[in-house]
Amino acid sequence: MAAATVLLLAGCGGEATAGQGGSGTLRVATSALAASVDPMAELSASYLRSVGAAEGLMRTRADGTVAPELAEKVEATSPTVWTATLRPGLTFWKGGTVDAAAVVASMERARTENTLAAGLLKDVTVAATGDRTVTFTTKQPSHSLPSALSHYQMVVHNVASYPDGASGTDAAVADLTGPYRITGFESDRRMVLERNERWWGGTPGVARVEVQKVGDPQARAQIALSGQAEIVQDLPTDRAKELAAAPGMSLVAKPAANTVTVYLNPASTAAPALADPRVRQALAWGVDRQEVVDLATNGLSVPAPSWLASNPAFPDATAQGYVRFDKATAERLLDEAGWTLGADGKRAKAGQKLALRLLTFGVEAATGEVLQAQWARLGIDVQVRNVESSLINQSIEKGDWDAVTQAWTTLGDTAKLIAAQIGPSGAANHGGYTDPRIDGLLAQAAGAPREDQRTAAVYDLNRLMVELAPSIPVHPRVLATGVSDKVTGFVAHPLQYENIVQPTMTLG
Amino acid sequence: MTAPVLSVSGLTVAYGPHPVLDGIDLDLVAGRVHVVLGASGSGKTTLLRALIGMVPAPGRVSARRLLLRTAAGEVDLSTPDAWRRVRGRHIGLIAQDPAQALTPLRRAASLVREADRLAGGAADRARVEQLLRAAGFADPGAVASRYCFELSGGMAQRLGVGLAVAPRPAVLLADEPSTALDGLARARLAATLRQVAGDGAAVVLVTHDVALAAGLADDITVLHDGRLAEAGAAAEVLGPGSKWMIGLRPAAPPPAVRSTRVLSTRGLRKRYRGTGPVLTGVDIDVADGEVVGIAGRSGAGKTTLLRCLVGLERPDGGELRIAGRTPAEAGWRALRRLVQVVPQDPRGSLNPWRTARELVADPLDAHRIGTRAGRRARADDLLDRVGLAGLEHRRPGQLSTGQCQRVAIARALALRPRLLVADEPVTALDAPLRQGVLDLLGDVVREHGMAALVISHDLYVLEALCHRIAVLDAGRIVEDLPAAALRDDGTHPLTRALIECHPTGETHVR
Amino acid sequence: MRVTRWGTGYGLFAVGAALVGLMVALAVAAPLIDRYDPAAQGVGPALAGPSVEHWLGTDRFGRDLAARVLHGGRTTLLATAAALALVVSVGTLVGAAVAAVGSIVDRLARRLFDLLVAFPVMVVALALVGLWGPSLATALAGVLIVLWAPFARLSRSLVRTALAEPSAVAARALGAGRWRLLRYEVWPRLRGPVLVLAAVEAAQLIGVVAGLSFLGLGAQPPSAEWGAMLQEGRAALWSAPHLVLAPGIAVLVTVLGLTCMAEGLRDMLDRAGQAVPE
Amino acid sequence: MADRRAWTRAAAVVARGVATAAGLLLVASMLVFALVRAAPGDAVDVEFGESGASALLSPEEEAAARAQRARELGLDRGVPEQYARWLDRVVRLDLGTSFRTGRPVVDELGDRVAASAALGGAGFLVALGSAWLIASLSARRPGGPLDHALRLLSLAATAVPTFLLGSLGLRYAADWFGYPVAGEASWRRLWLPAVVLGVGAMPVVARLLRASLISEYGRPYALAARARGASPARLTFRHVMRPAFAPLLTLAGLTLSSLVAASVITEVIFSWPGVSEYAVSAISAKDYPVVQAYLLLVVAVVVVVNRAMDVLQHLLDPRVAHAADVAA
Repeated sequence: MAAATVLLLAGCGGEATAGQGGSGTLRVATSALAASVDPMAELSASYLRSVGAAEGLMRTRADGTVAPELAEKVEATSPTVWTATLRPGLTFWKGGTVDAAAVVASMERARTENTLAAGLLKDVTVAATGDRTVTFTTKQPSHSLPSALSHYQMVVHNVASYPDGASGTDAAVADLTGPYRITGFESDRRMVLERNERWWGGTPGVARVEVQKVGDPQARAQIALSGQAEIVQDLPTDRAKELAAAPGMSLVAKPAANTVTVYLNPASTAAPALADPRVRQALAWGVDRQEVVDLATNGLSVPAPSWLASNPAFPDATAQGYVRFDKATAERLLDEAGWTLGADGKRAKAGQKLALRLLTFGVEAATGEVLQAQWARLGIDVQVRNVESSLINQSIEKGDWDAVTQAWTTLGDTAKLIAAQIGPSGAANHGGYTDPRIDGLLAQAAGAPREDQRTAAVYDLNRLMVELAPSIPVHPRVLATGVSDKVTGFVAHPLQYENIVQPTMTLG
Repeated sequence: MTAPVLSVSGLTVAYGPHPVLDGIDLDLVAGRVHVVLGASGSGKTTLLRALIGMVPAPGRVSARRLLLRTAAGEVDLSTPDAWRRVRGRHIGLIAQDPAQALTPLRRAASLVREADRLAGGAADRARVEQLLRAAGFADPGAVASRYCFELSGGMAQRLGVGLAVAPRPAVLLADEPSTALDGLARARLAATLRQVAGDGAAVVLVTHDVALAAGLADDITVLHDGRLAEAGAAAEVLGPGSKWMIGLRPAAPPPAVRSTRVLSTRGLRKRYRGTGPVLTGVDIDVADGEVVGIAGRSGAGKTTLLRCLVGLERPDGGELRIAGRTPAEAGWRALRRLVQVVPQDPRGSLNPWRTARELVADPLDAHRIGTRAGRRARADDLLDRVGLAGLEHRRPGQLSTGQCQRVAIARALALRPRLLVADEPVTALDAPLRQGVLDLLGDVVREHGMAALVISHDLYVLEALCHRIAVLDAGRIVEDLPAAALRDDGTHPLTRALIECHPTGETHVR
Repeated sequence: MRVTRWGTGYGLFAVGAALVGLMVALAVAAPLIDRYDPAAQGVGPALAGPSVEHWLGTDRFGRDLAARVLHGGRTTLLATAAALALVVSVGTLVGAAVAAVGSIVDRLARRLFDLLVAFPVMVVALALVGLWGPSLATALAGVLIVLWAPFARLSRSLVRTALAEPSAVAARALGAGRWRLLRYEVWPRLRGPVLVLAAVEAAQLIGVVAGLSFLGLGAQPPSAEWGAMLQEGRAALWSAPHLVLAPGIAVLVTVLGLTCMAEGLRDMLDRAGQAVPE
Repeated sequence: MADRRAWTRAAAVVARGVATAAGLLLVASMLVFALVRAAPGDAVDVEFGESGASALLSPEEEAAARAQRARELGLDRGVPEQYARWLDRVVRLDLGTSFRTGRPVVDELGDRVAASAALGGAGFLVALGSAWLIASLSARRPGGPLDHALRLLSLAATAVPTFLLGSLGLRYAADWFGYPVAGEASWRRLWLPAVVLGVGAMPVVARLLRASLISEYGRPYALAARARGASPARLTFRHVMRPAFAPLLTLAGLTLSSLVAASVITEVIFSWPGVSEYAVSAISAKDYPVVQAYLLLVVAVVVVVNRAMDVLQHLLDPRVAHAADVAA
């Protein structure tokens, strides 16, 4: 469950309308579940969205673009004001009207209760200007507000139902808008939902949803194989063949909108070679991404030549960066940097071996193993250790690291996300890389008046990341979901939490 | 003579290729006590197990005839089922150690009830009480609800005998009942057995104790190596001139006592936590060259006294001097060179991983006396002296119990101590071996002119070795007389009781 | 004839020793036997079954499983042996010291030993590994915190009974000093039972380390360690069972060997009338 | 009368036991706290790592947010102070609230403890039942072919790792009987992990029981009982069984510990909603209150069960108490 570094999701598409309201129970096995029915509790909102309980004003489509959800439309009414118009006749589960005031109250509570929401609403004033209109006023012109509104943490909840001190584990407290309403809740273990007959999109596809947390990936695979659940989320990729061949279900694999990336430390004392951009580039060229994908993800993922490549909204990013496996270039760059091949097949410079320590976490262990073997073929000695995420964070904090794998989300407020990667003091700029071109491009990506200008700036930044090589993109993570043949209408989505309960799904 | 209750002929038992019992014929007659005599290993115990149909697993039993005559008719005992029907009801057993032979976690009444029910009795409350009374418990209520493990030795014996006797079996077997009992208890058992025979049962007593046999037996069968060595009426087998009888040794020669005291205690006291006092003030003196015996029943404090004398236990009070010096003055390490012990359990007291030579040289090594080669030579000399020449490379496991005791004696002599303390030196040995070890002890003491303190519950042993005998009771010396004068001049009740249990003119089996 | 033996202890011990010896010999000789680098990927097709080129098949990265099992044995057995040597020596010494000191120290120590002995090794290891990050070293450290206690408890009680044995009492009465008692009376009575316990605990150690690795909390990939290999293989239990079977059988044979050794020794000690540790 | 003595002795044992147990628990709690707090990283790190808020916040904002969260969780104080506060609450049976769910740990653990206890109890029964069967069959003819065969079976059961047995069992049970791979604790789901647990704990119990039975059958009292005409069944159940079972109780601690250890793996494999499974996830989330409560719970269970076994042994075999009285 600690799998995704950044989790983003959105609910059902604005135009999507559910089917004819079939019957039956949809059984779902997930790797993690909400600990609280309060979407403002830490880490709760994403899980609530994923099971079709919570919705926001906007959502993210499978192609990476954003679309209105509870809002009918969201439009820029002045350079610093966005106006959202709510759908008519929206109600919470318990019958309360979702009007502009309710939305504002939800936003304000989010801002005070949740760090993430506070970050998203920073410098944004929310006001109700009519029954169904809400305005978002920003200090500077902001183009990313719709994307911020599509963030899972921006789900709309009935503030009145969540008084201070209310138990977050009481199903009766929950009051949201989603197509499925929570009727049974056991924190982090089990959830039962029933169809919300008053849902604005029509009658949701199934009558009842039972979500069970199954922590062990192999047990989830077993559940999928034995048909004990209709939707099984987060299946282990190393059982892909078996799962794909299993009767009665299909394995739906989708590259996720986050790129598994090897971050490199130019200031490492143990691996001083990393200070040289040529060495970093050589490492990047020396990765046979297709082989990594085949071996480490059983072919379920795709190569990511650049960091942005896993964001479906930027399709051209797949043509940027390390688009091929180029061992010759890698060797040339290493030779140029002075790390020459010795008789023992290892590269060294001035008597010092070219060696580095690579820390991996969780499912990335396999990727690390393949990288180790591939870089060994270049004559680089890589020591891989699969550790816990907090150990990785700690090593980075102490500066005692050479290379680590992480997978940050690429979908969302792209300018901000990319700034975290390469901007000054970006949260993912572990190596503290700087370049005179960065600031200007970041400002343009966030604030250029025209969308094509902003897009171009993002592409430029992505290209700059290839050149600077602060990190090596490898492949997106895989969202492997087991879907029973009884289920129709399942749409694979690059966001993990869109891959579970969708209102369009019906049981056949 | 009436027809025998149990007829056995051609009884053969084998565990491996060699029979343990070979062609035994036995006729048990009602009203008579039949003693089976034999040294250990002669097959006594196997015979007993065969007579109750409980030869353990790999053993094979065959017999020309195994016939039990009951009031209801003859029973052929050639099948396990037949045995199961007569066991307990028609044939009863008194086990060797009564305390061990009662199911520890059952209450006395419960066992009595069960025995009665198995014998076809009513097994009600009144019956249980009656049986307990018959077993010799004046107050059945006091014993009925107690767990068997809580019973004292005497009570356990009474209950065990009572359980066996209650169904009035036609045949009552008793297995070495004297081994675990002191003299008084043994006498009581003898009386019970006599009475049971008088009531019309055929009693079989298996023992190696000729003294007990002589006092009880109507008929005697002597086993040797699994065969019948001799059988007949008691008077014939144990009559005058019988090869099974030996005379007592003459009392030890007068001492070459010197005036110096090697050991002297005054008011020695000792108690253990949670128990009553064990030693309440022991005064005892041993002069150089003198052999002193300490007699007493089990529990009198003999062993504790010994442990105090050799520094294994620190007395709570009183004075202890060895060669005139207290341990505090001289230190035990020095005093131990003067006092050496021949322990009670020869096999257990020898380290099983070491050879006889190493064991004998041990005290020399510990006190670093002489060269290594010298110590080995001395050890070989000592082994030669105790009759173990050529066995110096054997370990205790490869020596017989008698040989182990000889090693222990040789070891005690290694340091040429001034005082030898022997703790029940022959109790662990079978009767035939005892005399040899006693002779050896007597000889070495005289030869070296050393003093000795011999502790035993067996008056015969003390009389054979000692110049002087002290009687220990309840932690103090109650009598202290020259050995020759004890029987005539001993006045303390315990002394008298001891003498009664060890009548003169009695015998030991060689 | 108190407690009968299950067959001859010696035979069982010999079989166990042979099995363990075989595994150790294979691990020691690994560099001579293997034909591939255990870490080299793509030396064969991925997930191939056993063949002439790859005796035990290959894993998902096309690494030679035979080489990995052999080298895994080095890691597993060496780590186990080192850990065991540590707990045996520390535990035995502490136990003996406590028994020698006696009185209140002894009574308190006994309580502590009893508690630690009953404390689940797995839980301590789990906590340590979970909090400090998974690695073979952490897992072993967790095991070591608890595992010395059985030895301390055993040696404490053995030393005490040994000193109360008639032969030890006799030796003291004869004037034997502390060291002679330890050397001749205590040590022979200590070594057998300690060896039995060591074999039992070695088996447990391997099981726990493999179990932790199985949960992904022990040795981490890509190290060739049996437990880690088992975890990797678990996913392919049906599609490529040889992945689990190779290290699984290695663990099974080693544990079986150690257990047989312990059982055999137990029988032999039992026959010699010595205390047998549980 | 004897009964009352036994109860009095047992009460004395309980009193002594409670005192030592309390002392042990205090020491253990310090160790637990030290162990947990000495580890790198904390719950705030884990939370921020998961939520990804850092991508949206400036470093200063993130630091402030982290400090705020640490304050909420009480992690900003010194470790000794945290310990004192924690201990103060623990003695009032308040184990704190989970960092992750915000629920009281006592509630969180509540029904999980029941699920774990059910699994452990069932596993213990399986172990005891199969051990009794194996031991009594073996002891019937020690050294016989059946004895050897059963011993081999025991050895094999010792050598097969729990996880292998569990994984195989789960797979086939799911395929053949539609065994629910995951779900709530229920009788339908209990039997399989119980068997896996039981099989693992069986060999040790069986060996001890067998030796104990053989030894008791060979004792003079058993012989005497047979000589009085007791049938084999009567001999076993009325004479031998109680003394034979008594030494088994001292083994209970070890059995318990192997059960707890095995249950960590078993609960994970079978997705059994017990404390071990919960602890595994809490540990990786650095959910201190839960981890501490779990470790303390295990210590307490170990201490209490062992003490209880002492008492039970005093009742089942009053000789123990007797011996203790004499020795004291």
